[in-house]
Amino acid sequence: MVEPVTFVVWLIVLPLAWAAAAFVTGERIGAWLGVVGSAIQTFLVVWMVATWHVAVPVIHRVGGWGAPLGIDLTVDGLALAMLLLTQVVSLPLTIYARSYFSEDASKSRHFWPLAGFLITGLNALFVSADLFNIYVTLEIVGLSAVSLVAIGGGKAQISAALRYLFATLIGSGAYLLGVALIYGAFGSVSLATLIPLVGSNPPQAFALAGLLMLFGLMLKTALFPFHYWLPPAHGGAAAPVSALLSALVVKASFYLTLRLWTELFASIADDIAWIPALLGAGAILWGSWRAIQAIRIKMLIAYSTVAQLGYLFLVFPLLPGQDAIRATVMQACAHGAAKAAMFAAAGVLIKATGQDTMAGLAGMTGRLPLTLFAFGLAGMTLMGLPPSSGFLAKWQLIEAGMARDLWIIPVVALAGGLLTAVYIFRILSFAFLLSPSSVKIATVPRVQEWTAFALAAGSVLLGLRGVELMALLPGQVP
Amino acid sequence: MKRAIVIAAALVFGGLLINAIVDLPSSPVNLRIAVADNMAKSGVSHPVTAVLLNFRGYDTLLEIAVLLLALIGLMAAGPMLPPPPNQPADAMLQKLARIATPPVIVVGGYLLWAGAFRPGGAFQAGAVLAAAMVLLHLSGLLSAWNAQLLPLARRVILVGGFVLFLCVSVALLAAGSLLQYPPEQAGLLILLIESGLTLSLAAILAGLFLFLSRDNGGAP
Amino acid sequence: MSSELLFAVVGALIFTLGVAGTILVANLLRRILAFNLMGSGAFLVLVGLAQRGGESDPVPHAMVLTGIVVAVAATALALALLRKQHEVKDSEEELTEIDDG
Amino acid sequence: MTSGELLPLAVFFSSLIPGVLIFLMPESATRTRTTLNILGAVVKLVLIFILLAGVRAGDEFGVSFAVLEGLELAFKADALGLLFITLSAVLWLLTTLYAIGYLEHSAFRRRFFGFFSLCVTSTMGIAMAANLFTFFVFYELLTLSTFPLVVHRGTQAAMRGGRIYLAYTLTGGTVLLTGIVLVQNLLGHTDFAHGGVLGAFDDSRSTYLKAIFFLLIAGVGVKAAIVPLHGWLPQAMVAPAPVSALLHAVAVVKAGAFGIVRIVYEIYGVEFAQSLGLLTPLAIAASITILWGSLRALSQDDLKRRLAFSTVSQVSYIVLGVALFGPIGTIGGVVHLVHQGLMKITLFFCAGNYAETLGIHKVSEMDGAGRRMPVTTLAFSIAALGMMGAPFTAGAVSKAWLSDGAVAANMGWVVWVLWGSSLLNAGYFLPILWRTWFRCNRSGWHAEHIPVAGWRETALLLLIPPIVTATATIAAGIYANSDLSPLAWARLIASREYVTEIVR
Repeated sequence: MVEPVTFVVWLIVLPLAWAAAAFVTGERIGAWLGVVGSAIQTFLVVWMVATWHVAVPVIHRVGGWGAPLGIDLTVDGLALAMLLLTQVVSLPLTIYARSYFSEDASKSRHFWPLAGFLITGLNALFVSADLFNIYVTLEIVGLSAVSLVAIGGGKAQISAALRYLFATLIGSGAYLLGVALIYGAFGSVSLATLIPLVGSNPPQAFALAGLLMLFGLMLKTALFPFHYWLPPAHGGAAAPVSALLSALVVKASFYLTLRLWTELFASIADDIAWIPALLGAGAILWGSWRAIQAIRIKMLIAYSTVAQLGYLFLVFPLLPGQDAIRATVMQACAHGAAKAAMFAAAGVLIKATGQDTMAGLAGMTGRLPLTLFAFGLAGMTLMGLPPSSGFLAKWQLIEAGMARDLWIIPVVALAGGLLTAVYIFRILSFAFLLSPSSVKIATVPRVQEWTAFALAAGSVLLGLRGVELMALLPGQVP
Repeated sequence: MKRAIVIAAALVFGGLLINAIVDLPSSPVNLRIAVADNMAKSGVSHPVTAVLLNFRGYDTLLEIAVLLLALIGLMAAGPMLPPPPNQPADAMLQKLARIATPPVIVVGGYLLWAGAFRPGGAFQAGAVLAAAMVLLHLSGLLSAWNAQLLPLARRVILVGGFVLFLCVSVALLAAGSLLQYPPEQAGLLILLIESGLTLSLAAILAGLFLFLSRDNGGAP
Repeated sequence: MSSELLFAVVGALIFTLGVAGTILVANLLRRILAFNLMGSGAFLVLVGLAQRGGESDPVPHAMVLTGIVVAVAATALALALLRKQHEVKDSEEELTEIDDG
Repeated sequence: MTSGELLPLAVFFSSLIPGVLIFLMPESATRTRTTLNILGAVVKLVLIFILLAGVRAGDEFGVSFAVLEGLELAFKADALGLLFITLSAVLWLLTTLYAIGYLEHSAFRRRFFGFFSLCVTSTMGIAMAANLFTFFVFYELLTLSTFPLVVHRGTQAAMRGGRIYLAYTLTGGTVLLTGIVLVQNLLGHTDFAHGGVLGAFDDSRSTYLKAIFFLLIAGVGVKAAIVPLHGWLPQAMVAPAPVSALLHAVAVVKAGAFGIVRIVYEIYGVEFAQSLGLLTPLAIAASITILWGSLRALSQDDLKRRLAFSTVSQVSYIVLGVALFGPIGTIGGVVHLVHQGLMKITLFFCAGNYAETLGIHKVSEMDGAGRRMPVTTLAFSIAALGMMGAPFTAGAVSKAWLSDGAVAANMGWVVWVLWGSSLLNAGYFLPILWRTWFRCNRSGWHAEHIPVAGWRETALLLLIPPIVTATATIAAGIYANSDLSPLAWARLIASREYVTEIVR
């Protein structure tokens, strides 16, 4: 059988290659390179998932040195799930973006290289087993995301990008100091080396490092109340960019939080587990509340991201239980696909109506049924209504909470579902209103409608077949 | 009020930090030994270069990517305002720049070559060359670059070093894993990579300045 | 306190200074400088801690070199965005306005 | 896959596939759309008759898919489910015909018929669900697929109705989900089984089990419109007549009532529910709903609102029957599931005809409508009399079995509730009949027009469905004791839910 680990390297090298090539060749060829590259990556990762059978992580020693001298890449079920999500979501988005930017060369010229670097950073981050290397990948993700927001250089984009950049820089600064302290304490930054070294009573610097790194990552994940930078960035960027950012970028820093929390910092995590859960609950309530009040479509979706990220942190008191990890991975994938679909659909609606307001949606169920259907399906996933993947996530979260008699977690999850319904149906009701037939709408290429729909349908179909994804993660329901 | 709180918090944090640093035990792992043991196989004689280009070469690969994408991001932020009328540069300054440039290039070359056995290497070399370009620009001898219409050659130079590095790392995948140098060719390959990087880094670092310059280099 | 820890401690102080700066300084250019201060502090801690016990460990030196380049990249991007923002004539109230979206 | 697994899926897809295809077709493809609809409905009926024969013979039909580790999407076609399926399938065919006539030349027909098919598909899922999880999946899908129908008119009023509908049903869904997860947490599964699955627990858990019961019933009670959870039903009147017919007779309220039947009989088991003392409160809630709905109906001048409150009252007959311990009450309740459907859909068809043809929306405008539209009014009268429980109608059968069941369960007071309700029904139906037949219209019909070519009365497609259902109402009454009647099937169900022999 082909060793899947070598594919992992390709998942990092390929996007680097097409990013560089796209920079040289320019937008037209660059777009094709991006689409084809993503297609190949998707194929590879699906192959990896299909041939995934080992329970123990597979390690690729870069340079052949091996940790702690060299850098290791580690692929386990969790990383594989995130890799799958990244490729599967970014492929339709590249197709979407190719059409979306087609008439605007000045934007797409820089979109493709930056997108390539972003995907590289994500893939590299998911598999890196070296704290300092993770810092570099974090910077790739952060800086490329900021640059993508700034594309085009409108007023709103630039200010949003600057604010986003400051947030992500504080985050990486804190993380970096944490790495420095850990190196000072143990003399290594390789996770595999560190984890056994962390004894029952690690030095004070270790706890401090843990707090610094986790804070930095939560800031990058825009966990309430550190979410202040997210709505302008995600709500202000071009639709394909917003989709990439909301679906994938925030998940990367969350993935790291989860990984470090359960592996490296397990010894100090239990005492403070209620903090992220509390912030998560706050995120759900505050984000939903702001989404309910929003006037602009994309701002509503952005605040919905703030709220949905809250669910990811609700499980922390249940960690390191495998059922909790399954729940949060399902939520990450559900939200990833659904939110990408929603921003893509919003992009179509905004292009068609020429305005980013809900009032402009009147009558769109008749004019753009496919896009509205996509929006509805994505909304279904976000509300956690069956038979969507969002529902499976909610179901697993509730079960995990009950298994430990932490009733508050199911209660918050259920309440959050209802709040989500309020703002989703608020948009949909606007679309069902009758519009004066005089209103003219611009024609949008069908491919954009269909890619949005494909993502939304995927987020629902995953709900009918969650078994395969969950099979990647170890452990069965107790 | 806010000020007071922040300062107080900072003091507390600093105190904790220093306290944590002071009572650090000696670290259980000591990579110094590991590095020393593998220097022979690394292909260079300077430990830092060995770590940068060989043991942790993967970091360096990604780091160039960061530099490159920062440059692209800078270009993506859109065209700057039309330039103010070029004021003629001081003739004295121009003469000085003309004289200074050749030796600076030599220094760059030396730094690149020295990297193998003492502090130095592609970054230092690239930085020096970039400095020379900035100097030429400031003295009006080198016009600024326009992010919107960038000639193919310049684009190739910007990414060339990185692409070369990437190709070498991938080619070495045949040996089993990414960037796995065969010890005998290691020195040669590293020199190759560093030479490529020197040019690209010089271009990128200079670009970070030249793209932002108000003098738009004769663009329409 | 052993003399070799001096660098690390100074680094800690610089980092703290940078953090305070990022929060307190309103002027964005100064804030960017504060970020650099944070970074330098962290690098100093890394190097300082590395050379406890006599001769120094090359690995953190290499990391710091990498880190510096990353910091340069980030700073360049930040300055470019700041320049651009000044050019499109918008300022803080623009930020808050987006916020209320 | 065996035929036992294939058949339920086929029933399911016979409406799902047309639904999806309709969405893919252009708005203009009217004829293809119609053909698809009818074809799907007919195929579904054929499949169902095969199932009926099989189930009567005692065959098992079921299929399941794993969604997660230990969580299955499971379907089964049993006697109880088939009763609901048959009802929905037959009425779907009639409603589709009616809607084709009703919506001729109106906008968004693709959207309407598409969601219409999805709605029926969800109903099939609810009827064939083999565990609470599957039931919930389709229960929520039904909510989602009916929303676009409720707001179909796209007016602000429609939106308000839609919002209220969602507020009630989604909140109810959340409560239901909570109960379901508790059951899952207790048992590790939520499968339906004759005689219930919770019976195993001893008294120590009884309060906990009572709490779960409350959650489950409150959850489904919203769609069953049990007072005080009925607020959405009158508001949903903003929908077009075919939708109202669907909501009231076929899909939504029936899904709620059906859910209550499943929960009482196949999760708790009626004996166990009785031993927990859960049935009497349920009976009281049902009785209150019956009387309150009828009382409110009296004072409504808007015809559809009056019918809506009548639905609130009538659906709780089913709940009441379930709450009466003993097979006779069960039969009364279960058979009313069908009978109420037949009668109520007739009434809504007729209401739609009055509105479409004469522009009548209020009871006070109905003077002399009987002369103008004799056939429609005849159908209306038959259904109305049935609702009152007049002899030779389906309603009479239901009420007879219910009151006997009440006596058998020695809950004498229920008989009085039934009588009171019949009086109230007469109170709000007889005036309508009086106006339509015996008073003559002076002002003339302000908005008289015939939607499409038909008789002088109204369009043919609007006329046939009510005639069929009205006839069925009488047939179900007169031939109640034949082997093919709904009653016979209800007895079959009861005989499988109870160990004891049915005597009457």
